[in-house]
Amino acid sequence: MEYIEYLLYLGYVLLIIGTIGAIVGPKSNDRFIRLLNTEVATFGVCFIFLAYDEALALMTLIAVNAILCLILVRAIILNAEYEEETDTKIK
Amino acid sequence: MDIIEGVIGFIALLMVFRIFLTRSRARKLLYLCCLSFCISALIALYVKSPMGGIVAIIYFISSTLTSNAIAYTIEQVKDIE
Amino acid sequence: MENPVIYFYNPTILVGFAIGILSLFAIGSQKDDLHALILTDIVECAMLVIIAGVDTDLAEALILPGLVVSLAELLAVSEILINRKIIKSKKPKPKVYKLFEEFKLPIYTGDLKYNVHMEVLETSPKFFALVLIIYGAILSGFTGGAVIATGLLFYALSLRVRGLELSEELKTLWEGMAGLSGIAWGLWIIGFLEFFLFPKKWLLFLLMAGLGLVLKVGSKLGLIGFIGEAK
Amino acid sequence: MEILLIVSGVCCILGGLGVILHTNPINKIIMLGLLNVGLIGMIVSSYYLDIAIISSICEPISTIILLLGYMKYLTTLKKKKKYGRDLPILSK
Repeated sequence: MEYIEYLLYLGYVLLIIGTIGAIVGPKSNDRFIRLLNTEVATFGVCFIFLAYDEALALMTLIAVNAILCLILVRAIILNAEYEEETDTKIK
Repeated sequence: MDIIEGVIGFIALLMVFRIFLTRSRARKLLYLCCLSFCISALIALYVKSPMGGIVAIIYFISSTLTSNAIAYTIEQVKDIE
Repeated sequence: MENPVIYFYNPTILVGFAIGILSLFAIGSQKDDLHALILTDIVECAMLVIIAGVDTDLAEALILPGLVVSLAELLAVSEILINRKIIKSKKPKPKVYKLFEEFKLPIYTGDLKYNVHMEVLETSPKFFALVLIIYGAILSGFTGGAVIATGLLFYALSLRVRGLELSEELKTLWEGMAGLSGIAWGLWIIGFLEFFLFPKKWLLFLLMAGLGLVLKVGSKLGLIGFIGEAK
Repeated sequence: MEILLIVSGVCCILGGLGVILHTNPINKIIMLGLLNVGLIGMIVSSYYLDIAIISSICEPISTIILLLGYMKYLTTLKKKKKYGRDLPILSK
């Protein structure tokens, strides 16, 4: 198998595994676990950029991904901290 | 030269399967450490120029930091779970 | 004759469409807001894959601003969701907001077992921030801006996690960068315009546009919360 | 085929499966580290050395952010559960 085809099929496999895992993965009702599952799809995008020779886009994607983690984790923590009051109000 | 790469590659493959199969969290961390040492050696052997040495050094340092952070969390969280 | 679907479309574009349609269905059947926000991340992946499947130089030029714009969009939507949650709850809204206050280690309340800080956060952040800022200044444009922002945010996060105050110099530096943003925007537009008017001096104007983009993107990440830590 | 290619390919596939199949978040983060090892190996084997430097510096940053977030999330949930069990008794 050629080197480029190897990279491309690896990227397809990771993208499809990540998407299916994020939608109907085991215990994906928890928000943190769903966030971790979506990371796999991002790695698939990295491989496809590598196969199409887009070096600058790959570098930007890796740097942006760390900041994206920060934003989503912050949203999850704050949401968990303020959530309980609304639940008791509904009951 | 080829023998060295072969031996290191065999150890790396063994470590990958053991990470996937063991249940204990501490052992997984240990094998991950060993795997990153192997990969760092393979990088330095694969790229035959001084730049390859620099990449191997940076990768070695940052992989040590990752495993340090994971070890701290495992010990702190053990009680709560 | 092969299959006409594969004849017209690249397999990359087919995979991108499949992922996009699946995740849009999942968003449609989701009731919680934050789950929908996390699943939006996958739609963004599908968009990037479809653009990359075109495989020209134009594709790379389209991906770079797409990444930064999607980052800003997720930031804005998450801020709106958090604020709505705070207004709904009975807890009083905190008067003074500190940057990254919610990441402080919970050893002060006695929840954790040992009374020790994470050791990596004491030694490494200065080294990382220095390397990332110098490297990002060498690569200019969108890429350098994202790399610089990663280093600055990690340094601020590590200070706040250990319970220290952000030093006045760092705050002043950051505020100055945010103030320079308008000038940088002007620099970029002038550089881009003169690039077509006077093609002889292309190197000078190219450097001007690159410098403007570095400052612009690097300071845009100050949007997380109130950067000035309002009194 | 080169040895680095084979090792990093196996790392990627097993890491991707492992992230989905494990249910404890710390195990998931360790598996994410395994996936990242594979990515760096692939980047080096196609000779993009500058991207390899950026990638290996940004990896511990995202791992540290995820670990801190998990610790805070766990303690918040535990506090909420303790508080939530008291409430129905009071309402009775």
